[in-house]
Amino acid sequence: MKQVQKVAHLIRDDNEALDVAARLAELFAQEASARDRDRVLPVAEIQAYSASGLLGAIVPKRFGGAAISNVTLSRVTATISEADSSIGQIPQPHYCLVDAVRIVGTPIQQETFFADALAGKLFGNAVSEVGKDYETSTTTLKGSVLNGRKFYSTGSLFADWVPIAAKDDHGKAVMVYVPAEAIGLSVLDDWTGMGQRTTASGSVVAENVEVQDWQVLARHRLFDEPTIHGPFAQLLHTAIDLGIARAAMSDLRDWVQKRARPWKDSGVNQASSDPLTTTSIGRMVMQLHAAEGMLDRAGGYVDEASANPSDVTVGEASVAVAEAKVLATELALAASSMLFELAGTQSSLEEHNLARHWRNARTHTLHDPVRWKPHVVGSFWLNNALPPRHGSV
Amino acid sequence: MKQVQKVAHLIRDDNEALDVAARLAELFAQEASARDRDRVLPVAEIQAYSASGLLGAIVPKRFGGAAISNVTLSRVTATISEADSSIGQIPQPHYCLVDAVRIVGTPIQQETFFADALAGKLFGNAVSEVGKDYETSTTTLKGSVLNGRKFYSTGSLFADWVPIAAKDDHGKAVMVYVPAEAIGLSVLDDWTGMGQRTTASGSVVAENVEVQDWQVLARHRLFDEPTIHGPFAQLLHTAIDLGIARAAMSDLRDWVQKRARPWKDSGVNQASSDPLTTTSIGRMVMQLHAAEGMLDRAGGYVDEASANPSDVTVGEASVAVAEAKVLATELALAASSMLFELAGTQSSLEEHNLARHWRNARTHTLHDPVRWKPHVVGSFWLNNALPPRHGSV
Amino acid sequence: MSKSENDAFWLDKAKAVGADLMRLDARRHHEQAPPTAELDLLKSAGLMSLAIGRENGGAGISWRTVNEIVREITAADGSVGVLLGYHVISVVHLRREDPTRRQALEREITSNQFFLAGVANPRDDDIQVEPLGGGYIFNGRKSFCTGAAFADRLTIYGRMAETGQAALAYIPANRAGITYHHDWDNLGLCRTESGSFSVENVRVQADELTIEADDERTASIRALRTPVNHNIFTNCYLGFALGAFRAARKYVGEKGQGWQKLQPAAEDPLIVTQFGDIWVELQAGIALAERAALKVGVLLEGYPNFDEKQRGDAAIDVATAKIHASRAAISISSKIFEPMGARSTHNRNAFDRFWRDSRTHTLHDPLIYKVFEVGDFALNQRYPEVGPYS
Amino acid sequence: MSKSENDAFWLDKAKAVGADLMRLDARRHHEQAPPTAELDLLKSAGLMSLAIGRENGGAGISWRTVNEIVREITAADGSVGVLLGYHVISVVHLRREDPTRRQALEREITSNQFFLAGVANPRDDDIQVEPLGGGYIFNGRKSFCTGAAFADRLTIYGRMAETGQAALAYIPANRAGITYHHDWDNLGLCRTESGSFSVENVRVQADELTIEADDERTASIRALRTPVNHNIFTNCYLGFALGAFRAARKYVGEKGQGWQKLQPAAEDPLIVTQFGDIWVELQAGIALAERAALKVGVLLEGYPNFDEKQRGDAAIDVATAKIHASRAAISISSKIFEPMGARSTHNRNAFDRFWRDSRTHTLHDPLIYKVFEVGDFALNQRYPEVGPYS
Repeated sequence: MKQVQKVAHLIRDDNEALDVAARLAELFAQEASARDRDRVLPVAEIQAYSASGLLGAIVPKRFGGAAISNVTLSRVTATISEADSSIGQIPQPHYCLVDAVRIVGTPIQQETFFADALAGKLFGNAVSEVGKDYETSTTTLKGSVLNGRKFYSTGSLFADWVPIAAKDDHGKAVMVYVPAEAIGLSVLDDWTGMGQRTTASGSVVAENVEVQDWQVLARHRLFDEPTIHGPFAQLLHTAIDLGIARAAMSDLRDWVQKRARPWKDSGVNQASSDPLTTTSIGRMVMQLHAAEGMLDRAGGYVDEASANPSDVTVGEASVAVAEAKVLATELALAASSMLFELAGTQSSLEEHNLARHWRNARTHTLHDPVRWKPHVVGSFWLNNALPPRHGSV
Repeated sequence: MKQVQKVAHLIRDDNEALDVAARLAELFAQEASARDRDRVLPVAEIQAYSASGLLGAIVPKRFGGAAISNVTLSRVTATISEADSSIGQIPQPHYCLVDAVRIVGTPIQQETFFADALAGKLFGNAVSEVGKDYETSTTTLKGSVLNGRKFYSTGSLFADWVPIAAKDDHGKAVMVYVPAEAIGLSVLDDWTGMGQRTTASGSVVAENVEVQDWQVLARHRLFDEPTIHGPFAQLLHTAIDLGIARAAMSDLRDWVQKRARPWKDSGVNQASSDPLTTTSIGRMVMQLHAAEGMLDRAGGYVDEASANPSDVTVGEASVAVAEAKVLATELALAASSMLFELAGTQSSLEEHNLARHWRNARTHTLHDPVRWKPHVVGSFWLNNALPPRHGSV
Repeated sequence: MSKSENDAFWLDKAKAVGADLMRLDARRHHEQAPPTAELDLLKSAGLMSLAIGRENGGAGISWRTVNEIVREITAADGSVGVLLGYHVISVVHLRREDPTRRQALEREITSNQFFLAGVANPRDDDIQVEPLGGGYIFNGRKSFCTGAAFADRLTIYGRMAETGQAALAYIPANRAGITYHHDWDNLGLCRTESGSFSVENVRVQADELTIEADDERTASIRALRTPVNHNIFTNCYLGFALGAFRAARKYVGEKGQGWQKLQPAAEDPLIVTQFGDIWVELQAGIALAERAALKVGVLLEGYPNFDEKQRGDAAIDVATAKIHASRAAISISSKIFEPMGARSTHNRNAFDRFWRDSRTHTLHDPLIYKVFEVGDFALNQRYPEVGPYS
Repeated sequence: MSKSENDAFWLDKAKAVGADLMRLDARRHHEQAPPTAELDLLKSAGLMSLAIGRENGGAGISWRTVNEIVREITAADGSVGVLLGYHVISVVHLRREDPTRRQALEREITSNQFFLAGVANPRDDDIQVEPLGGGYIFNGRKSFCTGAAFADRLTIYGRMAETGQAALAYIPANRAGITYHHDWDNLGLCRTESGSFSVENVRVQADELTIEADDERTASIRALRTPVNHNIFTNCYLGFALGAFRAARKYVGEKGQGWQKLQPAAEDPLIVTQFGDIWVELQAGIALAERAALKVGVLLEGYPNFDEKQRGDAAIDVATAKIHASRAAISISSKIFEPMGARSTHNRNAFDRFWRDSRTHTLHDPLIYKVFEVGDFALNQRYPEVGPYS
């Protein structure tokens, strides 16, 4: 079994998690723009995140964790994402795959992985394959040997554990938790998306990686049975979008207060007093507060489904998360574009790098298509139809 | 002093208020469409409302009331308004002018009016004048004699007390609580708005009405000092809009499930399975849940400002209510119009009277102009500017 | 694009009729009484022969100006504009007749200023036609018969009981056996009497009937239907929006209230920008509708010879304009209240008529499937198939 | 409206240039290198004399087709289209010169296919002109000098130090004393080099200088400015949107993924309706822009004789189109990603260029004040006053 070497602070409860996130956010915000511009990976920042104990804060209490609620975890994610949305996204797979251990992990998996999470170890992920879906995936676990090639593997470059989705000898979906230093495992720094540039979402290649039985998690059970795995993942994505929206609006406030020039016909001597400007801003502020409320509401449903999983509670959680996701998506896109309109011509200078909010929003909100989410919401409200169970709702 | 003759049930707490409202709503919904169509005033319904004890539920505990929260009162109002938005609006001035007694009433006013509210007596209102504003108002209290003409006096036709806004001998704004049977007071059934048709929002005429000192409330203090009078009134208006939106969506659900025909090109055999329909509905459901969250949020701010009134808490409450109002307004208008698009051609037959939701929404949302609300919200967020203090925010 | 003198002359004439219509009491819009006085105004201005060529005594104006006139009349009076629109549609579809008969009918319309109503709801199919003697006999019932109750001539669409062929009768509206049920009771277009009627053993002479053959002319007439009809509908929707806009402009100028101490209302910056947004939405609709009318005009000039590309391009332009106009009409007719304020809801103003009319007619066929149709062209470069709604 | 043969010829030619531009690597859009190869493509097709009459060797096409060509080139390459647009603007404003000199300059442009850049940001006012000998001397610095770094001829706007009159020099771009700072580093239009330049003791001959007099021609030229410039800008915005739409259509057809098992992506009903909505928004912009171009064309033909009503109507139509096009460009260039999906964000595609270009140029002047301007016309029937942005 792997030796635990890292040491992290132990977070005791939800309030502490929020405080820690706020402190980290202050730190992460400072160089976020520069990291994005120069595509510098946030190495020290992820170390700080790891040391803060946030990676272990969802571990169940009987394993020594704080078992913070999903409402809290989504707020933590939004706070971090406001400071640097790439850093907000890096631990998203971590939380999903640590929570998966809670749901379907074996006793030995729970003991090992929870201890590692509490120690500040990061779990990455390797699921997507170019041009393939779940059924056509070519990543296989034959006996004890794993082979495959994944891309968009957010966080894996920093990870201590790289959970890799594969099919086993029986054709069942499994998740193989591979240590980063395993022989045959390569993690490539080849992510070149136009936004979320420093998420280290590169490729993962497994060539004849030797695996032991205890490393194999019964992934199929996460979807065969009603579990929060899908809505949980989407909840955190929603929080990231909300964080991006907040970041854009925070820059908007700074610019309008300090830099924007009043328009010659406005009859006011400060851009921030122009009612046509404040009206546009006010509309976005309402959307922001609505989206925040919807994120909390969705977190509450996920908490309920986590405590009492059933077809109905999990379905309701998926629907509530889908609702929040659509609002957060639209707000993030609108705020990051409107920012320029109110901040004025100078805001388009590359030196200010304000476009990163739009690039981040546009890239991250495509993670799964929003276009079918209103259908899922409408079908549930109208026909009581439960949504399909997979990672995208 | 006036004799209390009515007897009403005594509501004990917030939960009971919500239960009572739900029961009343079921009753009120049955003939709502017919009352609107034939412009039949809801006489029996207002009697039932009065007997239920809801009129006294906001009375402070030391006067024997349940002092239900503003969150609860706004939910009660939304529930009643969903059933019949005219009935939802009729007691809106009642709550405002009973709460005004709590804020600036004299001991004798508090004792008398709270007892009456608990007994199920209804307070109307008479504030607006045609083509006049606060400064040009011609309603005067000279010595003990009141004269003036008001319109849009919602609820006064049913009222036991008609509070009338006037200027006293010193030019100060006062509210004179006149008994409905007072000599010289006429309440006219002349309201002909295109929506909210059965709110009995007619004219009130006072001709040499004799008044005693104790009936005169120091209205100016409601705005000179920081009080929740403005945001409280707007909170209830918001709840009415939300109720209208819910009513429209409830009819939408019925129609799409039971009556709408699938479109020939849809490839489905039930309109309710058409993804283009469910997608449109889903978008509105999200807005509904967001608006509900925003109403609760606003109610929370009003509760806080009510407990700890100050420039800041009252300003924050005004802003939060303005945010909720804009979302509820837009949803009520969108839902009541989209209803037809998804329900199909038959829905436009007058016999179904589905247009009442749009007429109600369009009429009620004009009560105070929404167009400056985003400015109020934006100015506060951007410049920390507190909103002006009056009944419209 | 500049207009010919003749087109300008007719447009001015129509605007004068519109001004006369506006002078009538707004409250009549909610009444169910037939718009006899209004139709008389149109007839005495000669508007029944708008879509007829000069050679047959008609206005001889471009299809684009015909549409503009429908829009103007609709802006003045929604029900009357829609009636004129349907009349124009009936006139255009007389192209189904052979040239000699078409000429005779057009001259008859011109000289008598006949008002036509057509009865052909493609989703119903419930009038049976049987031969009797040298003529035919019609039996059945129809709904949504806009204007039929006060038309001079009716086009009735039926189906031959034996062969299943479509058969169109063009007959006087007072022919024995026709009963109007006066059951139109919808939220908008109150005075169009778009209710149902029934025909009981109605006799139609052989020379009053056209049986659709499987020939080029029938195919061309079918291909014309949606572009022509929806182009007119689009201009009705824009007429509702234009009427709403003008009513709001007038009201705000005369009675509007600015926020707080901002006076006059017309200088409240948020009222001004609300009007700016309404203007952009309205003008985009008009620009699209005019562009579509030019393309439909090409089809009408070419009839019966136009190709699939011409028809497809026209159909897409018409559908694009109809989508925008539907949304604009519903949105503008509701938005106007916001700058006007609470007092504008008094029933004496009847300002809800624009929304009621828009909301009623835009239900003709589902908007989202028009978006789908246009999207299928935009993405897959497929023209819509010729059908009753496409 | 049908096009003349000559207009159609030039449009086809421009589309061929557009196709050539599209064959270049998309990633070049993010580079700061000058678009030399691209401008050469335009020059060898003769596009530098688009807006010049046939009598002076130019294309002699309508103003509407000039605009359509700017739109097409912008759809193919945002920076290049904007450069062409500014060039056209500079050419149009040569109308300030007396007829003989204008003819000579236009012929020079035609025969040499000179690329012009104009330097006149109305919010700056920082180039001073002083007489020296028989000529003049220019000193100062300007920002937002789109294309100046690789122009053949420059129009430099300065102010006479003594009289305060505006003075325009039209000179070769390599005149001694002109320094380009190559400091354009903005989020979009990367290859337009819209940075700053300075002039240090630049000598201008008397016959190279036009001093604005207080006469009718100057007033007319000033009145033309916003309608002409904003009409071109509008078509640049529509070009960004059109480019985005076309790129998305191609990508979805080739690589799109439908939801769940829906394949191909182009049959996913929600993808199809997304394209339908994009199409309606785009076409409304195009229809408004073309309508505006017809009105501006009237001004250009009438120059210097047009009246306030003609100018006002043109200005309002242009502003209306610009508002819609600004919103459409920003919205469409962002929406296209949704049907394309996550993988489309790979930097190799550079699909963000349409949004970057839109977002950058639409900041030229604040949109909401255009809405105010249009609203002031819609509500109060006031035409915008002639000014640098209106």
